[in-house]
Amino acid sequence: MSKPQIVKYKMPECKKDMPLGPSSEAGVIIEPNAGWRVMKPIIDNSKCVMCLRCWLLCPDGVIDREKGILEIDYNFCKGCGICSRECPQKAITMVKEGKQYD
Amino acid sequence: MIKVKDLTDKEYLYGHKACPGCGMGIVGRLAAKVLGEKTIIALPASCMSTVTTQYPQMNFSVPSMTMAFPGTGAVLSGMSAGLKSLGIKDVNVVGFAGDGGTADIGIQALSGAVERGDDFIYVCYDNEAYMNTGIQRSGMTPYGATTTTTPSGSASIGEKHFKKNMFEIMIAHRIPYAATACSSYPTDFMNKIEKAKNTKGPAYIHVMAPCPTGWGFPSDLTVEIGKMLVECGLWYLAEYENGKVKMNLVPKELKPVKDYLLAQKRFKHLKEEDIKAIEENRNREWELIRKNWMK
Amino acid sequence: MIEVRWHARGGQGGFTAAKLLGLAASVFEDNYAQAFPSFGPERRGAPVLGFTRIDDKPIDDHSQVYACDYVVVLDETLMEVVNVTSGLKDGGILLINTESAPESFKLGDNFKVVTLNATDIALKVLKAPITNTTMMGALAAASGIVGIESVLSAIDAGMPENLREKNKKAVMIAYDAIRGVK
Amino acid sequence: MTSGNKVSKREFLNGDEAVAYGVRLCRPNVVSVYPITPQTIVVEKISEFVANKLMDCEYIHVESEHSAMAAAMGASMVGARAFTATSSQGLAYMHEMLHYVSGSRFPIVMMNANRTLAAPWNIFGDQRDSMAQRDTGWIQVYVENGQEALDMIIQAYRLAEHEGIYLPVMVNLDGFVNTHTYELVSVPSQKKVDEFLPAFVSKNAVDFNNPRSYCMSASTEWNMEFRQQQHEAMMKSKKVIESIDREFGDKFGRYHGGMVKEYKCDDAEVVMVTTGSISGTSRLVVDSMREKGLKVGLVKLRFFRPFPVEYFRELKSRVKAVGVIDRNLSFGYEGAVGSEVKSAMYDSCGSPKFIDFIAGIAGRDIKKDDIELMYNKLLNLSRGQEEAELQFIGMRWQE
Repeated sequence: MSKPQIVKYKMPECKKDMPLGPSSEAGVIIEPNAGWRVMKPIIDNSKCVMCLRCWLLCPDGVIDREKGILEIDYNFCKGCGICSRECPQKAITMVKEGKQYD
Repeated sequence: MIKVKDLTDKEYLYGHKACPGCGMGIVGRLAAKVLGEKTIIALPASCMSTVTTQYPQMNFSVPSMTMAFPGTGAVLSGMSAGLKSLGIKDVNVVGFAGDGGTADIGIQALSGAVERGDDFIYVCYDNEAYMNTGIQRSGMTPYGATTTTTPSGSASIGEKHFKKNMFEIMIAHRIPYAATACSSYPTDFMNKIEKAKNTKGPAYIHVMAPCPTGWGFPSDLTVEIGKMLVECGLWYLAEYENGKVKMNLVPKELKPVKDYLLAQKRFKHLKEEDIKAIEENRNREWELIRKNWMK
Repeated sequence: MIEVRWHARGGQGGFTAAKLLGLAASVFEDNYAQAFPSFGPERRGAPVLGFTRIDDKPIDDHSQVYACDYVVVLDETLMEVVNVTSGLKDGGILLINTESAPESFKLGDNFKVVTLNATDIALKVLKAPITNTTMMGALAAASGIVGIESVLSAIDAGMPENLREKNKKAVMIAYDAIRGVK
Repeated sequence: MTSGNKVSKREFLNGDEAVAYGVRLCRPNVVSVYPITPQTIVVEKISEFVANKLMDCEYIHVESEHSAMAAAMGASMVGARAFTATSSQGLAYMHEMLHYVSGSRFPIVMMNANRTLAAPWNIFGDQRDSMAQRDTGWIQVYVENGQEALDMIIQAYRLAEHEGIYLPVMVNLDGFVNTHTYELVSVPSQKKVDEFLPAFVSKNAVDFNNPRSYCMSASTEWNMEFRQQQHEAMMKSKKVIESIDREFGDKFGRYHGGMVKEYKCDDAEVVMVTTGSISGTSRLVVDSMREKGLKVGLVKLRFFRPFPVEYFRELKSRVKAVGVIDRNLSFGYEGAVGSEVKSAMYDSCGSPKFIDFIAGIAGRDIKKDDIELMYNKLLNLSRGQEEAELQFIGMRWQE
């Protein structure tokens, strides 16, 4: 998965570490959004026809297509359910977070 | 024309803190994909700046600047002028501002920048109220909507005025390119971003971004609600270039506004006559659209 | 320090004269100068003032001019509405653009009155009743506070090209006229 | 003023024009200005330079002062040297942006024509506009004539862009008295200015090889650290102000005194603190009073922020009484400079006697007689007579 990843950002430990004004490298993500989720999307790849509608409409861009099948970056999925709602094949189901599914 | 399969896998907006199902999330992410790496983003006070920038986290991976609420147009002018004076070419200078930041407090700076013809792209993502601060009405809040500053009550229908038409205000500036869009029509929106990117001078895109939190609908219905909005004719997809308006999608028959309205908590209090008034206003608007733009 | 006050109406170039005099005295001579208008919005026809200060050392004084050595009146009709001799020092000179002779002005004996029909000169040379440069030539002659060569240089440096020659001509006519009177 | 030439040129310019000449010599990339009296001549002159190819910059005709500063900020963020100018209501209108620019450390230079604020509306000079911007994080310098204005525009860029400073600088001229008064100004050659002020290479600007985010929001956990950093840069600028002024003096022959400039203070029993154009007038009064044997001195306060607290701490042991002429008023207390001077001189061992004079509001002339009166009040105070600590000078009536 080539999505941007959480980086271990070295937080300033003294005055000299501070950037010049409130500035930092673009694309720095220091924490996941996974904890926001109540429901979790599960893709049934056997039903998926790679129409990419979910990939396109995900507000968080967490669906990855690079391996030829769709994968979800659960670090950043907030569980909104748009992918499941919009899937024409009904290949994505929303399940309660915490339940074990494979 | 944008083809989904050809879009980059790179995410230039990732890990942001927007609410689940945020229409603006779709807008920002897809726009950033089309714009690419050589892009500088201006972020006035708004949901977009709040959910993407908080030292040291920055969810856009292209250069950006958070800036004052009313100044988006002027900051874009300054960036564009600075790049020109330094001989730096082929950079997209893009502002993402909300409806309040555009139609209310930012309209002066936007008007000035467009009138001057400076080279930039202005994306107004419209979620029809000040959502970032907790759903206060803006000049873009539609008639009848409950917000925290236009609550419905025994003496109030909610918002008392119809929405300001920013698209026509931009047309009045004779802007090189202006368009309306909706996050539920991603390809149409991306094509418009692509056109804006290739426009010399200012380009304005007004994109509807349904807000589950502020409008009151389940987060998985964001795309659905946006489609209902366009299908009932309370919003339309159009673009203005070379002095002409082109309608990109004209429903054969406009669906009743009632289903769209009552799918959202903010309109739940509306009575039949209120809904009728909204529908009548929609019809008047469409008469004008057909008369002026569809001959 | 020498202080000059110019009386004119908005549009008559009173402040331009004040400025050109300062330019002549500073840039073209080994002096320092200051020039400023009566501050405020410009209104055509309204009575306006211009001031010039000249000194052989840097001028630190930034307060207004309360006493002056020379007063120049570009428009005689102003004398009915403005007290042009206010603050004029004993032994100073009041220079008036008028057809009348100095004796006809009964303003007191503490200062000298010098008159010139500058409007006549301006109409003949400039084809317009703009007397600011003409009166500057007259002031140079009457006061000696600035050399005539410097005045001509200031016109070259401070006026648009198409106006220079005729203004210099008007300056010279006034300068010679006053010198003749002396 | 040809570029190859090292010779300066004597020009007869008003303060606004002197600023415009200074700006031209600094070769800004972007100028974004909105006109307002009495700053307008700056805008007009720069427009004229650009229209005649005497200046090579992008000139943005913004539609408000807020936008003037917002555009300058956008330009600075992409690496441009930016200039703007304003006055009074305009400065008030761009107030929000002043914080944005200083907080995000963009080294923008602005000229401000000091003018009073409505209501009652008035276009004439006092320093209420800029003094009210005290806490915006801008370095503020006050000049007394056109020459100092031109020189300080050049120095302002060196200071703003100095490694370790990166703060915006506001150069203040008294409205009309400075802005509209023509004086002899020595305009340095472009070559010498280029040597003094190299082209701007920002270390706080977009670089596509190292994309960064600027002017970010910072949470409660981090915000205060950025504020402290800003403050420390401002404090550090005191030394830089002095060294830049010295270097300028060596190169151009005009050293302006750094943070403050004393006049006849060595044996003075009482001193007056002034800012801007009244400093020169006051020196004349000092001279005439000295001729009468009165031991009076003058401190021209050049920088209001950073404030030369160390200087005043040292001064207090030398003098019996200190006065301040404040062309501003903080309603309900006193003048802004007076408050600062007084607090700088405070300690438990006792401070000099003090009077804050409020004068010259909304363009009211401060005459030499007024200044002499103020000095006499200070002398009275130093000799043990009673004097009110706050006094309005030049009023129609005294009640």
